[in-house]
Amino acid sequence: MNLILIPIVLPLAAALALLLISEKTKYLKELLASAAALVSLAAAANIFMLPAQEFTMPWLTESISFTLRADSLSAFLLLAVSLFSAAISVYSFSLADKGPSKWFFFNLLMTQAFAAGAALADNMVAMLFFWEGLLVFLYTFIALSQPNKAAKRTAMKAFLINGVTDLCLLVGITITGYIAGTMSMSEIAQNKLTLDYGWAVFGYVLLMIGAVSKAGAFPFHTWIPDAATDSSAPFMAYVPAAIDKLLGIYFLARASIYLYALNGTMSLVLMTLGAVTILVAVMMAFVQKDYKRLLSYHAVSQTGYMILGIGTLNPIGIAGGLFHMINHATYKSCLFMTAGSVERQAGTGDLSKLGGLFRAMPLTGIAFIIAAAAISGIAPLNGFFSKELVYKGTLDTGWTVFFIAAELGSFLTLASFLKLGHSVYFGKRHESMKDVKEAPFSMLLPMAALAAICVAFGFGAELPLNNFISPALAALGVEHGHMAGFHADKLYFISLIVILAAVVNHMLGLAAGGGKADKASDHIHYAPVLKETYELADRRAFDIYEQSMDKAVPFFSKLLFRVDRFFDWAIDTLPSGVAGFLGGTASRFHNGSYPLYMALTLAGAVVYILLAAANGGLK
Amino acid sequence: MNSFAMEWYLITLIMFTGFYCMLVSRSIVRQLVGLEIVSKAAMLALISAGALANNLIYAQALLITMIVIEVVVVAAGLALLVKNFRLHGAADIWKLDSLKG
Amino acid sequence: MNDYRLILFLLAALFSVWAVMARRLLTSAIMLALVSVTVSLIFFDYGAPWAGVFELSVCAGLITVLFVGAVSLIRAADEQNPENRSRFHALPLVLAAFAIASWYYLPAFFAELSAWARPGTGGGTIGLALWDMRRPDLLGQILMLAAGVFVIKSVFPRRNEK
Amino acid sequence: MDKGLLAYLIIPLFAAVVIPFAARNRPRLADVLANVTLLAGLANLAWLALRPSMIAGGFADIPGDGFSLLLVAAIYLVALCVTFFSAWFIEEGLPNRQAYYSLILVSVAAMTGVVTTSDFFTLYVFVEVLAVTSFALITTDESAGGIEGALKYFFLTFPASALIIVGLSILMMTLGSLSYENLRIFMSSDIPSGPVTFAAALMLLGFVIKSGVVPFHAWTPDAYQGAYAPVSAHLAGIVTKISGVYAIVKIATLLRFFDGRATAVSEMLMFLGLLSIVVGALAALKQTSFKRMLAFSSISQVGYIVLAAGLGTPLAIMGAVFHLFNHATFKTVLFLNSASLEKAAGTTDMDKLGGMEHPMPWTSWTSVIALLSTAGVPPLSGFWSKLLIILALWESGLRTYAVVALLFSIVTLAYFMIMQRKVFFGRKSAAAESASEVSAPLLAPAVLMSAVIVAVGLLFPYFYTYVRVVAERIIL
Repeated sequence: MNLILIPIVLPLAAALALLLISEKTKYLKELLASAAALVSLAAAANIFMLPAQEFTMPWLTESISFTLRADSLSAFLLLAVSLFSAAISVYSFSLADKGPSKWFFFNLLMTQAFAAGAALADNMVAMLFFWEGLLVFLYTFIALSQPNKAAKRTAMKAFLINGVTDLCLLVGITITGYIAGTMSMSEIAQNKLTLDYGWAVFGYVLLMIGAVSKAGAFPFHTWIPDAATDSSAPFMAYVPAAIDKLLGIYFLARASIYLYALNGTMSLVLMTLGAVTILVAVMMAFVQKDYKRLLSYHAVSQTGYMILGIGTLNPIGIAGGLFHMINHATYKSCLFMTAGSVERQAGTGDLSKLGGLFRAMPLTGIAFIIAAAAISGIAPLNGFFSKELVYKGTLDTGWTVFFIAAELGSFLTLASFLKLGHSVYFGKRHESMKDVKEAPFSMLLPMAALAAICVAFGFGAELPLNNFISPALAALGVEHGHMAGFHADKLYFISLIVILAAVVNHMLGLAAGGGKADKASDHIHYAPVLKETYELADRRAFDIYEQSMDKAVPFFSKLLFRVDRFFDWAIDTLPSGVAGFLGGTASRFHNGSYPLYMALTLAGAVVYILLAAANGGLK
Repeated sequence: MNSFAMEWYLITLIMFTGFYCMLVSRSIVRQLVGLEIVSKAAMLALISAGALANNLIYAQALLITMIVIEVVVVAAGLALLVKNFRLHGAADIWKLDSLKG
Repeated sequence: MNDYRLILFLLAALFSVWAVMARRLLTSAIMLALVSVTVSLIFFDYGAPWAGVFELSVCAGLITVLFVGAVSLIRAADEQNPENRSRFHALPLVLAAFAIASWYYLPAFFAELSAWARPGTGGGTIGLALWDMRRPDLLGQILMLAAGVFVIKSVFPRRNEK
Repeated sequence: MDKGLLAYLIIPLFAAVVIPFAARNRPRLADVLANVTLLAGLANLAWLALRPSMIAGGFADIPGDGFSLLLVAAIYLVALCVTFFSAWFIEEGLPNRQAYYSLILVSVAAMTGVVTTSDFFTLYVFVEVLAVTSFALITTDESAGGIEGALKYFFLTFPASALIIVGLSILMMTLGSLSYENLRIFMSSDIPSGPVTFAAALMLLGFVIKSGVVPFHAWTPDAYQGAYAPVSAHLAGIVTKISGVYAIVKIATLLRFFDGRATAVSEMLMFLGLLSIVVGALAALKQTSFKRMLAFSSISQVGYIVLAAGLGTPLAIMGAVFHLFNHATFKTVLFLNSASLEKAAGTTDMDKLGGMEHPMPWTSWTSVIALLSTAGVPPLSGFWSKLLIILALWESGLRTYAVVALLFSIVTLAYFMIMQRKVFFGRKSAAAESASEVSAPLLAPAVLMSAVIVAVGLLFPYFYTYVRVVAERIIL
């Protein structure tokens, strides 16, 4: 068997095997899932080491073959997917709050298998197949994570939003394949498509929508915060924080750089999208009062940096985007894991009820601090380097406004993490949380591992840049110069200024909030203009999904109902009426009268004979 | 006009008479009479055709079988007539209109 | 067409019209027998003696007997409810109309038909023709007779002694 | 005459003659004798046509043209179902029990004669025998409806015999012989067809009248509705199909419609077929009597066969032959079920029935299978035959005909659904409260036939091979 199939087939087989195992067994499911994830990780690492591999199988037709191709970008992505899968499966070993564990691991492994497939697929149709498979398991993952109705509703919301954008992707892939004449991405890359042609623009925009919505960019992000409250921490750490970001940005990079040669306008569109996503999401994140919900908005916000980075279209920016992608997955997963630990140990994620947990859970606290520092872009952790590359790329395009927006986002990120960290781990511990203990080892291990990666990729930024990002860029066909590690240039000083500003802001907030850390954001929350905006946001006025579900959908469904009734009438009543009339006539005709029947028979015979004689070749 | 055409013309008239009888009469006996007239005409046509084609032996062979059939058919018709008469006390086919719709 | 045969044909037509128009069913039956006799005479004239003999014995004989029997069974009821005779009185008129109308069409048609006739050899005897060429018909006759017997048996069943 | 199949004619005739003597004082013996005769024949036929070597060889060794064999099998199958059903259905003390079985066996012999003969006059003889037996069978229970149906059947179809004889006369005059082979050779030559086509058209008219095609259909519903219950299954399932529709298919192939000979006749026949489909289906919509609705449905289904025969292409002939067989199976099931209903609930008036599914589940579900097959729902047998017919129409460019045929297939489903809802589903009627399922022997024929429907539908490839062999042999 081809090595490249192992990361897809093994989790798939393990997931199916899981279904056979009784829910009552104690560690069998967890062990099986973890083992499958770890073996896949080893296989992925092996694939990454080896030169590019390919697997082809004839599939639908000649032109659509089932091709998997592990070039350095795909292999890198596969490695990341497998890594997070392994980390989460170990983390979930003893976490109770994740729904029925059989189904949790089933969904986890299925998601892993399909994500691996999507990462490796070279043929766009095959990729779409895996991509749509992910959609199914997204639904089941959320719906089965908690036994309440809210989970089902959120699952449906996620499903519909992603379903619509996946449909865009489907159309986009069809158009792209039609224009290019092939469905193979590597073949298209030989001769990149340009946007001179109207259909090409349309196709690319649809591909982009599919990609960024998978990554969770504005305005397709609204299901993520809902999922944060309605589903489990490992799900959040796994899917929206890691897998979706990885795949979305991966495909955005593929589409924007590998398949299409973009022009300046499209670059501007992407950068605007990135900047808006950063700002909107971080503003929302800043005022949240729930651990996971706050993190989930950050997960959206950070996507903005990646889109911004790729939107710059210069090597530095793209490297920054990709690097930020892997960094973000690392620290955001880690942060969600800490959220899961805190929720498991303290029983709540509400910031107003938490506090002073650092003493009780020092290791979780340390992991949190490292990850939070990383996400806030504090040097010399990994987040700093990826953001620095994005900033550099942005500045190189000459659009300083995006740089400022990104820095503003950075400021608010740090401010919100100061608030979060302060209100959870420091300050006064709540009365009811006196006997909170540290999380179990199986949860600490992946957290610690991911935090270690944050540190390692920070201090030794050369390592991932040279080993992961450079080959990935090479696979995308991007020429680039040497990318340095840490160096004290003007960006570093600007980041110091941002840090200072955030600390000052936090102090101000604390003072205004009466020393309560969870109210440290209130001075901005309730500032004029912003207050009304936030209120609107609370009422979900900016949530396209909720708005359409509330207003547009009922209207359209009513309209469709009317149309449907008409067709129903036209199909149901009209023919049956006509048929009934004709049937009644036919039935009245058969009145049992012998002479009528005889006359009919004889008349029919006469007409028949006359016709036969006239046309029978005689006359 | 040759003799064959004249014969068949007269045969057609006889057959017309028989069909007219079947169309207008109410009595089952007269229906059978009409049927008999029609089949007599058919027999005449058969023999006439045989004579024309100089194939009379063959036509007669057919006709003998036909006559046997004729008898049994008439017997069956009369049997039905008797059954109907036993049930309704009449032999009027126009009154039979209980099956309709 | 010789005059003798023409007269016989016209007689057959006349008897059949009479059979239809007769007031009493018994007359009808007798006229039908006369039609049969005329037809058998026509057969003899054609040179088809076997057909004539069978026609005379079976149709003019057996069938007439059957008819007379049936008529005598229902005569009482029939005479109580006589038919509306105006439809039968119309027969000569209708027949004449049909004859005149078809005179311009049918003979020409039949003349064309006769032009297509393929003369046969005309040899052999009736017995050989029946036995050699029409053997399946004999099987059919046997079947027909069996069917007739069972029909009569089912219509006039043996009453159970009770 | 097909010598190989002659035994299937002689043996029932012999049994028919023996029964009245052997079973003179033991009426039950008549049941046994009739059933054993037919069962033995059917088993023999099954061995003849379905033995493994025959199937493996693609039915290449089938004796005769295959069409006869198929129809003989259908005749025996239906007749066996009917006699088996009758054995338990007939009330004790019906005075003419022996004659009833004798008549059924004679009609089986006559039908075998019809399908095995190779001569038009012999065909006519056997058709007449068949008709005579049918009249007596219809009036078995001496009900008013039976006699009315029989009389209308008698007087509305016997004029057809005269037309057939006139057609035969012209044929004899112009061809010198009445064998199928002669007509086939004549039609495949280049000689102008002249009166031969006219003669064939007259015979076709006779058989069209005898098969109950609109506008000559008036006797059909009366005869089927009035007939003694098991007899209506016999009549609708096979007798009228053999006495009329078979000959139409046969003459259609002999006239070589697919060659473009006799176009006018072909078009007239197709028009009559379409008219039958439409009128039969529409009239069936509004019926309240179960049996009468089935009769109109039968007219509609015969329309499909006549339409296909009129088209005459090999594919259409395959469809016609296949539909002929299928019609025998599903119409038998439906009529036998109506007889069961009559026995269990005392009526076949659909307005008085309802909810019969609860007391009579077997009857209900065999009806469902049969009606779905009639309406052409895949994968049942009726679907394939209708598919062949509609495909043939479409391929010949007769799009309108194809669409109408398809549309009225849906109407078929509609009226059967109405029937099923009125009779079996829906609220329980007073009749359903007191009724109970009929005994197992009465169900057995319907279940057997339903199994045949499903089996033929699922094993369509084998059957297709067979039907293709038949179509090749009877056309070429």
